[in-house]
Amino acid sequence: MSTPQRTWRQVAAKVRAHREYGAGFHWLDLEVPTGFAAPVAGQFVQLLLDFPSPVLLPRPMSVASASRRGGRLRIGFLYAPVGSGTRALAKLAVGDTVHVTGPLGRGYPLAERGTPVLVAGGRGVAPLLMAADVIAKSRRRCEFVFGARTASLLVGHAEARERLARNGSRLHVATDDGSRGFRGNVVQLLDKLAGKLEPPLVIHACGPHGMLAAVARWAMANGARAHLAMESVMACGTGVCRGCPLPRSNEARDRVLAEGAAAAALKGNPEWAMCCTDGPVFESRELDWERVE
Amino acid sequence: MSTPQRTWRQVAAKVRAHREYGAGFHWLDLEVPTGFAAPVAGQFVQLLLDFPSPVLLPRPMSVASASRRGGRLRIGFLYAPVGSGTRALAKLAVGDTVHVTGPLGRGYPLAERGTPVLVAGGRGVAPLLMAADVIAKSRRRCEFVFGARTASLLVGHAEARERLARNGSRLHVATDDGSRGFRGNVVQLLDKLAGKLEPPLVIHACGPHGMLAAVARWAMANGARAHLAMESVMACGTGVCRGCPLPRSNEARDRVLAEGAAAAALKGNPEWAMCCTDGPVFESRELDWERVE
Amino acid sequence: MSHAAPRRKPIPPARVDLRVRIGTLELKNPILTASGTFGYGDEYAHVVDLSTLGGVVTKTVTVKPRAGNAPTRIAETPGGMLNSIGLENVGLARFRDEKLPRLRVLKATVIASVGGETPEELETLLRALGREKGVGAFEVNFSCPNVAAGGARYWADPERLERTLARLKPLTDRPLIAKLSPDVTDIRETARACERGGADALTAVNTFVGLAIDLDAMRSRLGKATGGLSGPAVKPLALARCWEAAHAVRIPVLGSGGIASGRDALEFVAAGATAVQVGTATFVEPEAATRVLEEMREWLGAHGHARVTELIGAFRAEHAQEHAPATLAVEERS
Amino acid sequence: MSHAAPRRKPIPPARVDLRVRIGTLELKNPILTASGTFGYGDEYAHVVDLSTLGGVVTKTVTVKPRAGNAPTRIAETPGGMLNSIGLENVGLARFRDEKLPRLRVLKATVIASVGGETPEELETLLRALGREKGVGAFEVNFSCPNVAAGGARYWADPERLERTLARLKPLTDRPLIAKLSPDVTDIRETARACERGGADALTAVNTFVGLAIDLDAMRSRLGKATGGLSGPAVKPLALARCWEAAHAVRIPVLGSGGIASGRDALEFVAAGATAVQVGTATFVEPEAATRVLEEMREWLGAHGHARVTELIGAFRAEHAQEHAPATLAVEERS
Ligand SMILES: Cc1cc2nc3c(=O)[nH]c(=O)nc-3n(C[C@H](O)[C@H](O)[C@H](O)COP(=O)(O)OP(=O)(O)OC[C@H]3O[C@@H](n4cnc5c(N)ncnc54)[C@H](O)[C@@H]3O)c2cc1C
Ligand SMILES: Cc1cc2nc3c(=O)[nH]c(=O)nc-3n(C[C@H](O)[C@H](O)[C@H](O)COP(=O)(O)OP(=O)(O)OC[C@H]3O[C@@H](n4cnc5c(N)ncnc54)[C@H](O)[C@@H]3O)c2cc1C
Ligand SMILES: Cc1cc2nc3c(=O)[nH]c(=O)nc-3n(C[C@H](O)[C@H](O)[C@H](O)COP(=O)(O)O)c2cc1C
Ligand SMILES: Cc1cc2nc3c(=O)[nH]c(=O)nc-3n(C[C@H](O)[C@H](O)[C@H](O)COP(=O)(O)O)c2cc1C
Ligand code: FES
Ligand code: FES
Repeated sequence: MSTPQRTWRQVAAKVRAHREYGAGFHWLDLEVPTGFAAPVAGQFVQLLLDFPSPVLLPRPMSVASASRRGGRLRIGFLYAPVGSGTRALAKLAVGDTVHVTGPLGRGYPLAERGTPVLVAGGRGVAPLLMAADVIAKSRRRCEFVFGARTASLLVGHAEARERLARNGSRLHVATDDGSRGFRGNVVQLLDKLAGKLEPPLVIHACGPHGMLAAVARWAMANGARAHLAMESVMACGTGVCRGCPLPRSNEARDRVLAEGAAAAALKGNPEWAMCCTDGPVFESRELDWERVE
Repeated sequence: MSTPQRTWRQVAAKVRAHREYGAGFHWLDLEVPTGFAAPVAGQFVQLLLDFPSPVLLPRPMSVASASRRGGRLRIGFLYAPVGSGTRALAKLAVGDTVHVTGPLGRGYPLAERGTPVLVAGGRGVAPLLMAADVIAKSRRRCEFVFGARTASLLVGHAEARERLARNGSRLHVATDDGSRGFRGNVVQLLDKLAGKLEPPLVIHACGPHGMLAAVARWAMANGARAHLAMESVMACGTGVCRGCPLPRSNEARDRVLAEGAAAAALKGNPEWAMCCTDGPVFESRELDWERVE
Repeated sequence: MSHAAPRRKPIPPARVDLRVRIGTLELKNPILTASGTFGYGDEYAHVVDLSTLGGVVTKTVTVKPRAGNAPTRIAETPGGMLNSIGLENVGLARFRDEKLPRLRVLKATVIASVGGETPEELETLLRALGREKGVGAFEVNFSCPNVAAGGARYWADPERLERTLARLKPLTDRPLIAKLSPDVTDIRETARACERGGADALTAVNTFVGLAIDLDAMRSRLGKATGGLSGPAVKPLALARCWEAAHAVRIPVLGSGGIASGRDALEFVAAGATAVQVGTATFVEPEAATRVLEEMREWLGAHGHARVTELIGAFRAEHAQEHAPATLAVEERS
Repeated sequence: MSHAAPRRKPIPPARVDLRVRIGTLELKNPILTASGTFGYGDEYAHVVDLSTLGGVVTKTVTVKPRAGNAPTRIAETPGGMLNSIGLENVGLARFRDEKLPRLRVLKATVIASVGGETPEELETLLRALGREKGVGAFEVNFSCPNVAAGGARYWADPERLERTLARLKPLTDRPLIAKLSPDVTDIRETARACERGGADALTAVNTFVGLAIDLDAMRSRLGKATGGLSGPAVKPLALARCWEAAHAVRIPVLGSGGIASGRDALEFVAAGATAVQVGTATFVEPEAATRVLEEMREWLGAHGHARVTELIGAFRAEHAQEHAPATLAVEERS
């Protein structure tokens, strides 16, 4: 995985665009000052409302786009207002200030050799929109598998299609109720597509943990590599609070124990990986999917 | 004093106007639904931001205007963003919701016989702008004494002048530094004016407690009645928390003790008056000005 | 990310049975107003129909009227508020002669809160009020943080609690509820002492001792140095104490501390509370108790609970600790 | 409405002397990072120059590495957060061999936090680290609410504290700081016990035990039932405990709990703290400790204090109580 560590900073960013994105989602564009490192797809930031804020902690949010306009870095987010923090976020107006700590964590290893297959479930599409962009820019193709319960929840569907069209990548849609595309879940669709794709497959996925576990199991059973973007409740986002554990697989645990000090930048905990610094993107073999909640 | 008790309610109001008012002050106009009783000058409301709010308790605010437009009641407030609550208030946009509990407390007894003299210090002008309105509507005249440290802090000066002009009332200005009007404080100016006014004088005042104490003492020494709008940190605003005590004068204490049950709607505390229900407007003889903080 | 409990069939909220029992007293529902935050009940009668609430816990009364502490009495802090009222109240005589008759007219289930600096004062109160018409139960305030004498620390002694309750018990035929302070090393000890002494129920908890300093004036933001913290900020702390107390005794527990929604109330019920009290939330929203009640009813209906009593103590701390050996035998492995 | 203290002539903030003394250790200034909220210090070295802080209190280490508790470990609550980390740490050996050398390079004043389930474990730790280069002092964590054994309740016993400290004292020539739990009936007792046992300073306080329930799943919002509450919500409570502890002992006290600004820090100093620790605020703002330090310096300069030590304990609770007779003799008067 790409490991741009210890380059994060906290900066004051300005809201440059903020709009409804369908199905209750919002798109937020922030302009960050110079000195903020360019994020990699799969990395996240901690978003903190300006004082006085109704919530205490910053909220982790995947970067969904990163672009430069006139020398200034803009980063985009796709989010759903689900609780106090994101609902307060939804009130931001263009010109308002937000504090951004990032880029944080390890992103997708998009350069890994093989056929890239991006698998998105619901709002998990956010980092994969950015991944698709990066792949397009490097003039490679990818397969983009996008699933949701029903057609109206395929948020960012149009955006994905547009970004993918640029380089001949393909969008494959699955809905549980069959209201668009394949009737079934993304793993069933993946299973159907896989035979037609050139191995080895390198899957980059984001979505609910249940879906990611299924993708991980499929990958391990089918000899593919899979990189899964995980979530956890977080406090610091930077590795110090030890608040965001994910269960390591036995294999990973034994490796950490064997490597000792060298593993995971001196913080290696053989039992638990930290979502924020060991992840949020993990290869399927790193985690114990039985114990992922 | 006018005692419109137990008519208060909590309602959801809409922001209809919100603008800068000079010297860092803001003017806020809210439209309240029917069922909300018309406030009397000197009464206040508790303003509560919609969820999620960065502060817990509502903030007490004097009503600075009340008018009907197309059957709907609009109430106006003049406030300074001094802390988290009022700074959050300052972010309200037209159309936003604010929760209003009121009208609360006892207002100025504007009908009391005598020559009405309104004395405003700084942002204390808010309820007196409304009082001037009411007096104007009843086709009576008043003297309006308005003081501040310096001319630029005479917030609402133009508004006061305009409202007063309607019925031949007069505006008298005092600034500590002499940058406008009389050089000195409002009590000195009051003292200078008093001789020219027809007794008995009935003073209605609002401003810093130090100023109000001086006005009260002047009134007691000069045989005038004075009604002073006081402040206190508050929680409930409705008399139940017992959180907003002001020290009663010996005279008032003895009266409460003698009247017992009948005094102050069964809640009479001989030692302390509650700002929210016994006030916020108190006649000068009700309080012990030595102990007012 | 959480494993949902098995789904039940929703039932109409209006059909949810909310009745609970505190000793011999049956409450219409588990939502009460907390002492000191709802006056003597009548102040809010024009906005809240008191007869629809589970009960109204009146402001703590003492034998003699108290004027309360000097200003300032209130200071807001993040997510909460400090108060230093100092038990301002009208005193026993006026409470009995003026307040109680009004509450009877309003058809409120009255829980009279009484406070004393000594066991003797409490005896005087119970002797005077113990068989008074219109009092459903007594809450004994063993936990006021804002008085110089007879406050939370004085009553933090389990033996004193036990002895005092044993003396009060014969003085009334109504349930006795002991209101506990959270500021103790182990609330299970004070809780059990009250049970032994004969309390019919406990209230957990009163406010937490706190301090806020005005730096510029270099004095407390309150008139007295410290005050009692209440509101959403203390909810996690109050809930932990309520849970511990409820598991230490067999008598019912009433939860108090930061309750502002139906979910908050149900968290306390799940932790073991039979009823709950809404305090500071009423300052924010006068009709808070009514809303909390309706939200509770809705949630129970939507989750298919026919009776609120099904949920009392439903929270069990069976957590997936088996995956988390506290000490990793790293040396032995590597 | 408050009476301002007499005005002094402002002095340039850069000239304010911020040095304070904890036993034999002199700190550049009173601002430290709190244990468990700043890792082992090096994680933030690219944004905070550790050498400018008063000190870095490292994550509590235990004899053996600990993997910590199962998820979920964090739950935000109004104005605060619950954590149930469970003392995840790299263990004594790696702390000494890998972490300490890095901190020496970064020129941080290191206060090593140590924790144990028994007095013996603490002895092992102090024997191994007691004379280690690069450790300025030790903070003994007698107050972790999140471990099954050797947590806050185990250490709430004054006698155990005294005996344990007396055994640890000879094992090091560095100051020993005892970190206390707020969850006790009377913190003055645990504070005095530590002083008697030989502690050179106290830290008041660690987190407060709290609980948050996920109703839908009917389980704790944390992996373990309860967690420790920190953040602005607890500041008034922590400040009250710090004030009480500071007035009960002669040794210096370090304040901790909800500190997020220079004013917050100075409130603790005024209450009697010689230094303070910034914890949860760092999660909100990585450079919080630096900002708190600068704000403290500015305030002291603006208020004409040449030395921060002038302000230690400046808050006195002399309040205008004389106007507020607690009990009004109404009967006698009327
Ligand atoms: C690495 C990472 C990347 C993320 N990227 C995105 C994104 O691109 N778009 C997006 O909409 N959301 C994203 N999230 C989730 C987002 O952080 C949460 O929705 C947000 O924190 C909820 O805050 P709140 O105050 O609105 O809700 P709260 O009131 O705090 O909680 C509402 C619900 O969200 C759950 N929740 C709270 N915090 C988290 C969390 N950190 N992770 C998962 N669930 C949580 C709660 O358990 C609760 O069920 C991401 C989370 C992580 C860890
Ligand atoms: C009856 C009444 C009428 C009022 N009318 C007006 C008005 O018309 N316009 C206006 O601008 N303000 C008015 N106030 C004052 C206003 O309520 C406070 O400015 C406000 O509560 C401060 O809230 P905050 O969160 O912004 O500040 P905080 O952060 O809470 O405090 C900032 C400063 O204000 C002080 N303060 C806090 N609450 C009060 C209070 N209730 N009274 C006095 N000082 C307080 C604090 O001690 C502190 O010094 C009135 C107050 C009362 C009691
Ligand atoms: C202003 C105020 C006054 C209070 N007075 C009393 C009282 O007289 N007797 C009592 O037992 N509790 C009193 N309490 C405590 C409340 O009844 C309640 O237990 C506590 O505030 C916690 O609940 P809350 O967070 O819902 O307010 C008072 C609380 C407040 C805020
Ligand atoms: C995530 C987290 C981990 C903590 N770990 C420790 C610890 O290992 N040892 C310790 O003594 N205190 C620990 N604490 C307590 C803090 O050091 C501090 O005393 C407490 O959080 C109160 O301060 P705050 O409100 O500024 O965070 C921890 C606190 C948090 C929030
Ligand atoms: S969120 Fe703090 S370690 Fe991951
Ligand atoms: S603010 Fe509650 S009694 Fe006045």
